[in-house]
This record gives sequence, structure tokens and C-alpha cells, in this order.
Amino acid sequence: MLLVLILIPLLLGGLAFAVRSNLKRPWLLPIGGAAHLIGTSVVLLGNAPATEGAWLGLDPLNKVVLGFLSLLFFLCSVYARGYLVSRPNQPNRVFTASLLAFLGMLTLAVEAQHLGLMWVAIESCTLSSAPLLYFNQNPRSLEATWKYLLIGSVGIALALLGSYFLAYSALHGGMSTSLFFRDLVHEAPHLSHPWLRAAFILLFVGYGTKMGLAPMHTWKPDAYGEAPGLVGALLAGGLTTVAFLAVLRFFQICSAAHDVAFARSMMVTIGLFSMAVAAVFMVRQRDYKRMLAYSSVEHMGILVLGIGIGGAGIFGSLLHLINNGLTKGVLFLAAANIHRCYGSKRVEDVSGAIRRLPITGALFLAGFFAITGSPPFGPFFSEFTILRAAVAAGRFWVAGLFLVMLFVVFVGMSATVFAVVQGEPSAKAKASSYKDSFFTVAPIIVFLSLVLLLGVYVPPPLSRALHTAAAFIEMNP
Amino acid sequence: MPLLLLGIIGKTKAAFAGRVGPPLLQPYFDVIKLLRKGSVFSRTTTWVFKAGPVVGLVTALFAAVLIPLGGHLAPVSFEGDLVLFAYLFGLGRFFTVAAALDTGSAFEGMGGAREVTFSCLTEPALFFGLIVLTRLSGSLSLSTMIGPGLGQAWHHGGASLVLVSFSLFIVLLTETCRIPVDDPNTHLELTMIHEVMVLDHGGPALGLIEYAAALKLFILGSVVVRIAIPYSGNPWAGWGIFALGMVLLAILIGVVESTMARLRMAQVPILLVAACLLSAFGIVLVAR
Amino acid sequence: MVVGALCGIVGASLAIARPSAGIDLGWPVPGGRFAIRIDGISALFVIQIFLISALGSVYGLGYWKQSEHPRDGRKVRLFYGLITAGMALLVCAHNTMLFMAGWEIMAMAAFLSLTAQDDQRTVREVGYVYMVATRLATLCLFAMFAVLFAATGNFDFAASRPITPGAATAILLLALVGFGLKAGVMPMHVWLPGAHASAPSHVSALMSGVLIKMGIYGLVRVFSLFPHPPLWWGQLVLLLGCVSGILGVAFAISQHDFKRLLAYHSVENIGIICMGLGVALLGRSLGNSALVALGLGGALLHVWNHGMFKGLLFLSAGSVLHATHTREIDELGGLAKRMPWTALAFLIGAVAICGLPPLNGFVSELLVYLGLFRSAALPKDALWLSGALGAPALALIGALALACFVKVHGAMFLGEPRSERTAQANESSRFILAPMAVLAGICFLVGVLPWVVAPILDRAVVAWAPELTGQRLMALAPLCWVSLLGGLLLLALLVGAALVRRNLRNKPAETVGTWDCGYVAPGPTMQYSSSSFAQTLVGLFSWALRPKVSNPDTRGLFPHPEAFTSHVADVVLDSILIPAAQLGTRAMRWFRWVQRGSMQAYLLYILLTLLVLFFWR
Amino acid sequence: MHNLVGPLLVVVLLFNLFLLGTSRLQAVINASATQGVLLGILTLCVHEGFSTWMVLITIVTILVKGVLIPGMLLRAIRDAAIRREIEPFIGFLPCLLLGALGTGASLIFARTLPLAKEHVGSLLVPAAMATVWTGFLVLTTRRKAINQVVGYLVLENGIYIMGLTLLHAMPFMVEMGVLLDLFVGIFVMGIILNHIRREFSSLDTAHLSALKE
Repeated sequence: MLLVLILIPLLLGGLAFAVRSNLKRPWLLPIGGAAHLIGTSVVLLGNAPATEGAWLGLDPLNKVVLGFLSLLFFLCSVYARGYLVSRPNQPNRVFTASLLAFLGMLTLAVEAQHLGLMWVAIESCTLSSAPLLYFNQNPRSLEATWKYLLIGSVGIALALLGSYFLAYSALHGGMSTSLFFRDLVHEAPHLSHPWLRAAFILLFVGYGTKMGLAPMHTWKPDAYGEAPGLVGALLAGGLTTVAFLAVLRFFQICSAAHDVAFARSMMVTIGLFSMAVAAVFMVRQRDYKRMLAYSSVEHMGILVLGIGIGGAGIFGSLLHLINNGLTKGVLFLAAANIHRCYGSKRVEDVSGAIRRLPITGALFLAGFFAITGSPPFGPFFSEFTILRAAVAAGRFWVAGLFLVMLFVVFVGMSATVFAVVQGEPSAKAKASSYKDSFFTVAPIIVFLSLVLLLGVYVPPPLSRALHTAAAFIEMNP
Repeated sequence: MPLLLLGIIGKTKAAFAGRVGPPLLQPYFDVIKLLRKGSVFSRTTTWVFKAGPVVGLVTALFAAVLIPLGGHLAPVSFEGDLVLFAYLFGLGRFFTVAAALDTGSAFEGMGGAREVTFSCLTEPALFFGLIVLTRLSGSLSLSTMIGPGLGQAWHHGGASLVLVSFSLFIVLLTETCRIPVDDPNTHLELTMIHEVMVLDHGGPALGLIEYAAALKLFILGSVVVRIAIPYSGNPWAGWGIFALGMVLLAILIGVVESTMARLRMAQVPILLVAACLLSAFGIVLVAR
Repeated sequence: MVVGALCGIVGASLAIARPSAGIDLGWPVPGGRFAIRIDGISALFVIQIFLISALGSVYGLGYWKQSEHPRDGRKVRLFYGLITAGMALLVCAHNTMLFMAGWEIMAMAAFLSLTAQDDQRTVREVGYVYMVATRLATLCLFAMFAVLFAATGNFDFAASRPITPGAATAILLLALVGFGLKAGVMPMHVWLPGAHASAPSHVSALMSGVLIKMGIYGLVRVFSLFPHPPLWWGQLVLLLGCVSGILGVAFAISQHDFKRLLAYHSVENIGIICMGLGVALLGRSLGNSALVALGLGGALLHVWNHGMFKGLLFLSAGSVLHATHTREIDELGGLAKRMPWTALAFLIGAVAICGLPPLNGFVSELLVYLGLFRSAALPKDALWLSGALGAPALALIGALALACFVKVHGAMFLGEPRSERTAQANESSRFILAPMAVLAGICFLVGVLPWVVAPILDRAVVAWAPELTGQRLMALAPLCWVSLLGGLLLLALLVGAALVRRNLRNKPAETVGTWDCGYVAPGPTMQYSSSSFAQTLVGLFSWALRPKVSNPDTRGLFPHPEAFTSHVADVVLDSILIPAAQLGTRAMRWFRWVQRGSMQAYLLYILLTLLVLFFWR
Repeated sequence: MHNLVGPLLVVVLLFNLFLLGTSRLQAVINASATQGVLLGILTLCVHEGFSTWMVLITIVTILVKGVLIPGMLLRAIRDAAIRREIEPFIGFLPCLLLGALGTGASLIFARTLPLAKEHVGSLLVPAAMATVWTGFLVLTTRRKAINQVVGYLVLENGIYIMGLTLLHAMPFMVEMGVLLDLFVGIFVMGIILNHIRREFSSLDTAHLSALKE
């Protein structure tokens, strides 16, 4: 069954090359997304075998991630159909195919239970997403793709080195060097600590590059700025999530090895640093898509910060993983609509979005409030939980810095967002032919309502799943 | 009685000027004459203008009810009547000034501005004084503050009471628009405060205003006198001493008016701040 | 909406009647419980919220007609309702998460409705300042509730276990900043004037009348968790109150824009409320129930009253704005003839806000005064000194407010119109006048019959400090005397008016032009303008206000037409915060070179990170 | 043939230094190719005994690292008609010194890590680190995009050497996956390079710094 989840998108991707019509082809995306979503829900809700041989399998952690990713991709694929149809003269064969392949690889990376297999999957995600960035084939997107590819590959290479180190620490521990996670976790106490630490550093930096933690985030603004909005949403919600999942797995091994203090301190530092960098670059940011990219950097920082703090923080950051992904969906897709309508990403040319595009503009504003952690939206609870954990752990400086960063980010982000949303639309925008259609708006509305739902009602099954996942990571069953 | 004070003041000043001066009861004649007259209104004005004098007089009367005269309990007294006392004058001031502004004349506006400006400084001075009294009497009602109990207050708080009575005297001069703050019978509108405010009032209205002003003088005066001469014993003697005190006060005002020159407007705030500081210093003294 | 509001009022009154009602449902969010509880304190605020918003929405029908504002009329109505809902929620919330939800809904809805006319640049800027300020407040509350949770171990407004001094201090400071920002206590008032000035008037009425009181509510609610606050808490709050009151009114006097002026008066009144709160805190730390009753009662009653008369003032100001389309005081004048009812309403509001008898403002200020005097009569030096300085400060505030409102009322409604637009103004519609009438009526009611509200206040006091339930407000304050004298005063005034009228009927009065001391051509421009009226006072406070005065000297035989003008910007915002923000931005610009597009540099960052981490290990 | 490991690794290190020192692109690419071939041979040497999939890995490695990728790169520079790397960010000599320094440092660093008994004294770990370091140096100092690809290749080579230490741990298909990924990665890079060349008619990264704050 798990294998099916991977194969469906890949097959559809192959099919995408067969379909001729540029307008019919995009339909494959919602189909694939829907199929994947159905399959996932069958796997998660039904009691199908949770493992597929030794290589694939579900555990409390990747269950949550899998469900979330499938949902995210489905909504994005619905949007994608509308988007691609709205640009009929842009060839989308490669785009569609690699989008589906991307989904398959994401699923593989999530389900993989083997160190090397996960690495392979994540690397393939990187590769299959490269064409997505290069969709509107202009020099800028070319440069963005190049940077994304090279920096990503270097990062992933470091991750590979880290995996080897980890394996070597097992080898040095003098045990059967199987690289299955359950074995590693099980035999973690015998791992050789120097190698383990070295491995963790390499893996953290490597997968951190994919997550876009500062200072390895440099590819992010370029990539998100130049790629179509839905690709931004998928990268910010999907790829980063998978990378974070990888980091979590190694964190789990460290905590199983009772050698987690240094990992925690490292994560707290990098997390705060990422927030700081994001804050600095968000102030007076004139390009609203780059602003979203930095916001993504900030929230990656929050995620690892929560893990580093531990305690309730882990639960908080798992919840934030979902909240952030969904909210990023709102923001990126709404931004894409605005971009389509105004034909510019610069704040100078964009104003009065809420008058020109009432629905999209309102959604963009709401998404902004949500991502900055205003109740009653979901992110508030996750961020507050992390803050609470920091205070409860007596790390007042961390809590203080966290709040300061949140404030600076808000100050910077709000200036840009308000400039985009408020005011009088420019004549050019009034003239443009773009209109909100069902396919380009409905997914955003669903995203936002989900975020709102998580703000007023976290379904008990979900929170139970999150709690078990948190316990699973911290190795206290 | 209130108008009589005006008469006495007039006499004193005349005496200093070496004249015979108007009869003591002259103010009464003026007011009665004014009340008989017909009235003239500017076509700019509204009902506020007519309301001004009435409110002024009524509030003054109510304030008078709260004042213990010469060691006797006031007709009406309760915890915190001192606040009411102060704010009644405030109400009166509000409408007097509003009436002045109602005419739309530059001079009356100017007068109003000065009135409220200076009152901003007299109020704190008054309350500093009241705080001292509260501190000494341990009560929040005028009747007990400056009522019979004041006598022994002098024993342990004498020094600060002196300061308070002096600063209250300055407050009195300001509130009733006397030299050195204001010159009630100058002829140059630019230099006036109270008089210029009521330029456009005539006839009965002016009469009411005159009487209200005199009443205000009387009320504040009685407080000052009471604090300065805290006699409490035989009630009749009390009355006598009180009356004597009031006369002395009137004469004192007259003396001040005829010996001092009016301060420049810019210097008045300094004087009033000084008054505040005096009673504040009084507080510091009782704080010991 | 009106109906809903009325239902709310009924509910709240029921809640007052019955001992504290409450719902308590599970709420599956981290730390959330859907716990609604209406105790004495909440009830007070609930009534006020629904009353003002109901009246405001009626007013909005006339003031913000859909026909006149096709683009944002509906929007404003929607968010108006949302503000109300949010406030009602946060006031009733017994769970901190729920409180935060209500708080932020209120804040965001307020932002959206005050930027209704976001096509104007100033409105956008004001909205931005407001949003930043309110976000800072929200973050402080995040921190405060986090500390509270760490200290008490639950998410309710109930100190299950005693709070350590360190945590208590942290909570106090965070609460002061967080709630103070919302309430607009002096150094943290920066967002307030602009927001109130440029919001639609019924929104300003709601914001100034009720919304900023949510900050006060928060303070009251949080302080209620501390049975034995240290002495300096009360003194600190009292001091903040004095500063906020005096400087607030001082800034108010120097304004030209009458809505800005009213906004600064909100700062002043918040100051008075804080003074009351400070007295209550002193009382609580001394275990003196009289102080608690007087201080808290005064503060809460003033919250009420300020809601009423400031609502009244903003509504009447709105009706003036609606008629003349200008907010410049010096362009108005003589409106009493043209819009008599608005003028009357504004006059009543003005008298009330100056705290003059027989209106409601006097009663609450009287309570605060009594508290201050009592604390002055207390033995302890450090303590009564704070009280002793408080009373004169309050007196000063009252006098200044009087000066200010005489000025603004005179300049707006009395005298001759100073501009053409003003001369052609007409009285507003019934929708606009009716709510004002209701509010004016309430002002009189509370002013003359204060003992009606005394029991409500007592219940609130009990809810605040259950351990100090000694004295009833009726016993402490001369409320009956106040109502007696107030009634008599009104009676006497009416009688006097009747006499005057009769007198005038007997002796017909002639009307002439104003006597201008022999000037040849007296004209409207010769009237005393509001800035000239305030000149001396502004001078007295120039150390704080830093006015920009242009006083051209007119020499020569035929001098050019010149004008005396004095402009006072908001010192804290324009002279401190904005420059600081610009400096910070410039500093951050400097970091931009890091992201300079060169791949090699980016890879170098990765390498360096690796090395640093390796050596750090 | 286990005793061949040491000498081969030394040769690999020498190639690292050569990569850092030379400016002619063709030479650089050839050097990396040779390094790849050496790695393939190393695979056989490290692993005692003979097994089919070991041979397979060797062949694939030599094919990918020694033939396919270098061929692609060579074609790329032929199309782009560029001969040599002009002024790198850091001159060749300092680069060389840094490389040597890095190699020494990695020798020391490898000492600090506790090695498994079979690797004590073997050069595998330090050589791996030194090669990774070299790759990074090339990546960060060269201006030509093609050179950065080579740097990435060298980086991968270093990692491959590290991988040799746990030949038994790493299952066959994972090895294959890694190699495949490497190949596809380079392939995609090649495509992008092609686009870059067409877009900017040059492979100088100076053109690729339009996106910045």
C-alpha cells in the first residue's frame, strides 16, 4: 500500500509526457493529488499493514507528516490546474511530470525507514523540483534554479557524509551496521559519541540547508521569489517539512543515545539565528515574494528552536510544522494571484490588492495575521506553546529573544503586506484581465479555513497523534 | 455682608488715596440699580451667554452653604464636601468663561483664557492646603477641618498652617481678581481678567455677576480668616471675632491694592506657583 | 446588532443580579478551556460594551450611510460588530487562551475598521502605527501569560498556588506594558491620537469609550490575582496615572484637531482611572478595605463614565465633522446657532468630562479624591506622600481639562463662524442625535443618582479583593448628599433660568453687535482663536510639549497679514520612536550585503557554519 | 591487494592539489576523471575477497565518475569555448597552500576521532576529509560555473572515500542509488549549464548574481 502511494504519482508523471494537450494535461495533477490523498487516508485511518518490507514503514512521526503532505499537495494541485490553464502558452509538460515525480519522491522520503534510502529520496526531491523552479524560463529563474540546485546538492552531499559518519559510529560501536532507523535507535546507546556528534553536525547542516535555516538559507529567497507561487508553497510546506523530518530522526537517535544536550544547544542557537536573519531581511523588504521566503526561514528557525527547547516545545513545533505549512499555502498562493494580476513583485507597483482582488487580498491579509501568530489562527497556539516551554524551562533569554524577533518580523512584514493590500490599485492593475476564479481561490480558502480550524479546534485525534509523535522523538514512551 | 466687604475695601483704598470715598453701602446701591435696569445682548450670543451669570451665582450660593462660618458647623457638611466645594467654583467658572466666549469678542476671549489659565494653578494650591488640613484634622469634611477642632491643630501644625493661610490668601486674591493679579477698576481692557470677561454683560446680568463675585470673595475670605484665627469657644464671641476678622481681611486687601502695583501677566504664574510651593512645603512640615 | 447588544445588556444585568454565572466547556486546543465567567468586574464592562456599541451602530446608520460610503460602509458595520464580539469574549473569558483570542479579534477588527478609508495616506500610516503598537502589546501578553502559566500551572485567571515575587514582578511589568499600550497610558499612548482622529467617529467613540478600557480591564483582572501586592506597585501605578493624566491633558490643550484633542483626553482619563487603581492597590497591600473600595470603585465608575461622556463627545464631534467636513477647531465657531442640539450634547459632555457637578464625571472623581485624601490621612509617610501628591495632581488635571473644554466648546460652538463651510452647517439627522441624547441622559442619571450604581461597584470590589470585603461604598462616600445637592443644583439652575426669562419678558432686551472696545470693523477673524486661548498654558508646559511656535512680529505701518500659530506634535512618537526606528532600519540595511548574489559566498557560509559547529562542539 | 590502498589514496591527494593549482579547465576535468577511476579501483582494493556486486559497483563507479560525467563536462566547455579559469577569487598559489593546510588539518582531525581497528593507520578517513575540503575550496574560489560542478564532483569523491570505510554496512542498492543520484544531479546541472550558456553566452558566475537584496 505504501509502495502504491509512491507509484501512483510516478505513473501519472509518466503519463504526463504522453498527454498532448497543454490544457488537458494539468487535470492529471488534481487526479494524482486526490488519488494520493485517498490512499493516504486509507493507510492512516484504515488498519492496513503499516510497513512494506523493512524499507518503508509508518511510525508515529511520519504518519502525521504523510497526512499533512498529502493534503497540502492535493490543494496545491487543484490550484496548479487553475494556474496552468491560466497560462496556456507556457509549455507545462515537464512541469506537470516533475510535479508528480516530486510528490512521489516526497512520499518515499517520508516513508523511508532506511538512512540511505531517505537520503536518496530527498536528493531526488531536489532534482525533481529543479524544473519546477525553471517554469517561466527567464534569466532570473534560471539563476534561481542554478543556485537552488548547487547549494542544495552541496547540502545534501554533506548530509550523505553525515550519514556515513553515523554508520561509522555504529561500525565503531562494533555492532551490526544496519542503517535502518529502528536498529539505530535501538542500539543507539552503544554508538560512539564523537562520531555521532560529528555525524549530527553534518546532517544538521546538510538537511538544514534543505530546510533553509540561516546561514544556509541563501537559496531560498531567490528560489521562492522566482518560482511560481504554488511551487513556493510546495517547497515551503513540503520539501522543508521532509528535511525537518530527517533532522528529527537524527535528533531522535541522539536522544536515544543520551547525548542530546549539544544537539539541543545547537538547534536553539541556529533557530534564533535564523529568526534574526529573517527579521533583518524582512524589514523594508520591497519584494513581497522574497518576504515570504524570509518568513519561511523564520519559521524553520522556530521549528528547530522548539525542538531544541524540548518538553512541550517539541509538541509545539510539530503543531507548528502543520500550521506553518498550511499558512504558507495561503500566503504563497494568494501572492501568486496578486502577482498574476499586477505583473510585479515590487511593492512600488502593487497596492490596493483588497480593492482589485477582494477575495485574494482579504485572504492574503488574513494569512499574514495568521503567520504572525495572531489568535484565533493556528500558529498562535504553536508559537505560544513553544514560548511557554521556553519559559517553563527557565530559559528566559531564549524566550525574550524569541519575542523580540517575532516583533521585528511583524514590524517588517506588516509594512510590506499593508502596502500591498491597502490603498488605491494602480491603473495597470485595473486594466489587467486577471480575475479570481474557482480553481485559483477555492484552495486558498480551504487552506485558511484549516488554519482557522486549528486555531479554534485541534481535533483530538490529531493532537493525540502529535503527542505520541513528540513522545516518540524524545524517546520517553 | 459680602457686598459690604467691597465697600470696606473701597473705603480703605480711598483713605490711602486721601479721599473720602464712596459710602460703605455703595456696592449695594450699584447692584440694586443694575437689577432694575433693562438688558442688552449682542446678536452673536446664545442662551449660554444668559446662563453664565445665573450659574455663577447659583454655584457660589451652594458653595457658601458648605462653609463653616466662624467656628460654627456648616449648614451642610459631609465627608468630601471639600471636593464639591472646589468643583462648584469650577462649574461657575466654566459657564462664566463660556458666556465670555459666546460674545465672540477678542477681549472677552482673552479674559477667559487668563481666568482658566490662572485657575489651573490656584486649584493645586488650594488642594495642597486642604491636604494639610486633612492631615491635621484627620477628616475629609470642611466643617471638621476648619470647624471647632482647628484650635489644637495649631499646636502641632502651626507652622504649616501659617504657610497654608498665606498661600490661600494668594489664591483668594487671584480667584477674586484683585491686585496684584488683576485690577478690578482699571480702564484698559487689555490688562483685565474678570472685568473684561463681563464686558458685554449689562443690567441684571451684571448685577448678578457683581454679587456672585462679592460672594466668592466672602467665601474664600471666610476660609482664610478661619484658618488664620482659629478661635473656638463662646459661639457669640465666635461670630464677633469672625466678623472682625472679615473686616480686617477686607482692609488688608485694600491695603495690598493701594500699596502694590499689578504684576505683569507673565509674572502671575510665578506668583501662583510660589503659592503652590508654599502649601506643598506646608505638607512637608506636617509630614515630619 | 442592536438587538444582540440589548440581549447582552440584559444578560449582564442578570449576571449582576445572580452570583457569578459561568459556562465551562472543554476546548480542544493546547491549554484552552472554553470557560466563560461573568463576575462583578466583567458585568460592568459587558454592560458598557454593549450599550456603547448598540448606540454607536444606530449612529452609524446616519453617520456612515451605505449610500455615502458605498465601498466600505458594509465593511465598517461588519468589523464594528466584530470588535464588540471580541471585547465581550475577552471580558467574559476565564481562560487566558480564550482571553487572547478575544483580545486579538478585537485588535484586528479595530485595525480593519479604523483603516476603512485606506485610500488616504494618513489613515494608512495611522493604521500601521496602531498595528505595531497593538502587536507589541500582544507579545507582552504572550510573555505575561507564559510566565503566569509557569507560576500557577494553569491557564485560568486564578492563582491556584502563590506566585513567587520574581514572577510577580515580571508579570506586573509585562502587564503594565501590554495593557498600558492598549489603554494608552502616557508614554505608551503613541498610537492613540492618530487612530482616534482618523477613524470614523462612531468607531472612535467605541475605541475611546470602550476598547482602550480593555487594557484597564486586563490590569484589574491581573492585579486581582495578587492578594498581597508590594507597596511600590500601587505607588508605581499611581505615578503612571498622574503622569498620564497631566501630560495627556496638556497635550490635549495644544491640539487644533478636535478629534485628536478628544483622543488626548482619553489618555488623561485613563490616567485618572490608573490613579484610582493605584489607590486600590495601596489599599490592598495594606489590607485597608476602605481604600480598596474607594479606589477601585472610583476607577471602575470612571471607566463607565468616561465611556459615556467620551462616547457622547465623539459622537457630537462626529456630527460636527459630518456637517462641516473639517476637524480644524479654528475653522469652526458659531455652531450653537446652526446645530443647537449637537452643541447642547457637546456642552453636557464637556461639563461631565471636566468632572463638574452635577454630572457623572464628578462622582467618580469624587471617589478617587476620597481615596487619595484617605491615603493622605494614613500614618505611613512614604504612602501618604503619594496620596498627597495625587490629590493636587488630580486638581490640576481637572482645572486643565476645564480650560481645555471651555476653549474647544467656545471655539467650536460659540461666537461667529470662522469659515464659509461652517457658516452653512446644518443640524444632523435623528439617527445621529438620538444616541447622543441617550448618552447625555445617562450622564445626568449617574451624576444625580450615583447610589444606583453603588451596589454594582460593590460587587465588582468583592470580586476583585474577596479577602477585603469590609465596607460598602454607600457608607464610605456621600453619594446621597451628592444626589441631593446635585438635584437641588439643577433645580436652582432651572429656577434661575425661569427668573431670567421672566425678567426678560417684562423688560424687552435690545440686541446690538458685540462691544468691541471701539474697533472700527470687528469681524469673525478677530475672535480669540483656540491656539491663542491655549497659548499661555502651552507655554507653561512647553518643557514637555515642545511646541513649534511661529510668532511673526508685525512691524511697519501696514504689516502683511501674519498669523500666530503653534503646532504640537506627539513628542514620544515623532521625536523619539520614529527616529529610532529609522536608525534601526538603516542599521539593518547594512546587513544586506550578506545576501549579495554570489554563489561562492553562499557556499562559503555553509563551510564556515560547519567549521564553527565543529570547533564549538 | 589491500596494501595498494595507501599509495592510491596518496595519489588521490596529489590530484586534489593538482586540481587546486591548475587553471586549464580541460586539465581540471581530466584530473577529476582520473580521480574517479582511482576511486573505482580503490573499491576493489579496500574490499577483501571477490564478490560480483563489488565488481559491479567498481564498474559503475568508473563509468559514472570517470567517463560519463567528465565527458559531459568536456562537451560543455567545448560548446562554451572556454579554456581556462581567469582570476579566481583567491589566487592559485594561496589556494594550493590552503589545500595543503586542509590536508594536514584533516590528518590531525582524523586522529581525534576514534577509528575502528581495521582503519587505524589507514589513510581513508583523512583522505576523505581532505578531498571534501578540496571540493569546497574549488566551489568557493572559482568563477566559472563549470568549475563549480567539478568542485561538487570532487566533494562527492571525498564522500565516496568515506563511504569505502563501510562498504559492508552500505547495501548494494543504496550505493547504486547514490551513484545514480550523483549522475542525475550532474546531468541536471549540465542541462542548466547549457541553458545558462545560451542565456548569457558565457559560463561566468558573474552573470549569475542578479538576484540579491
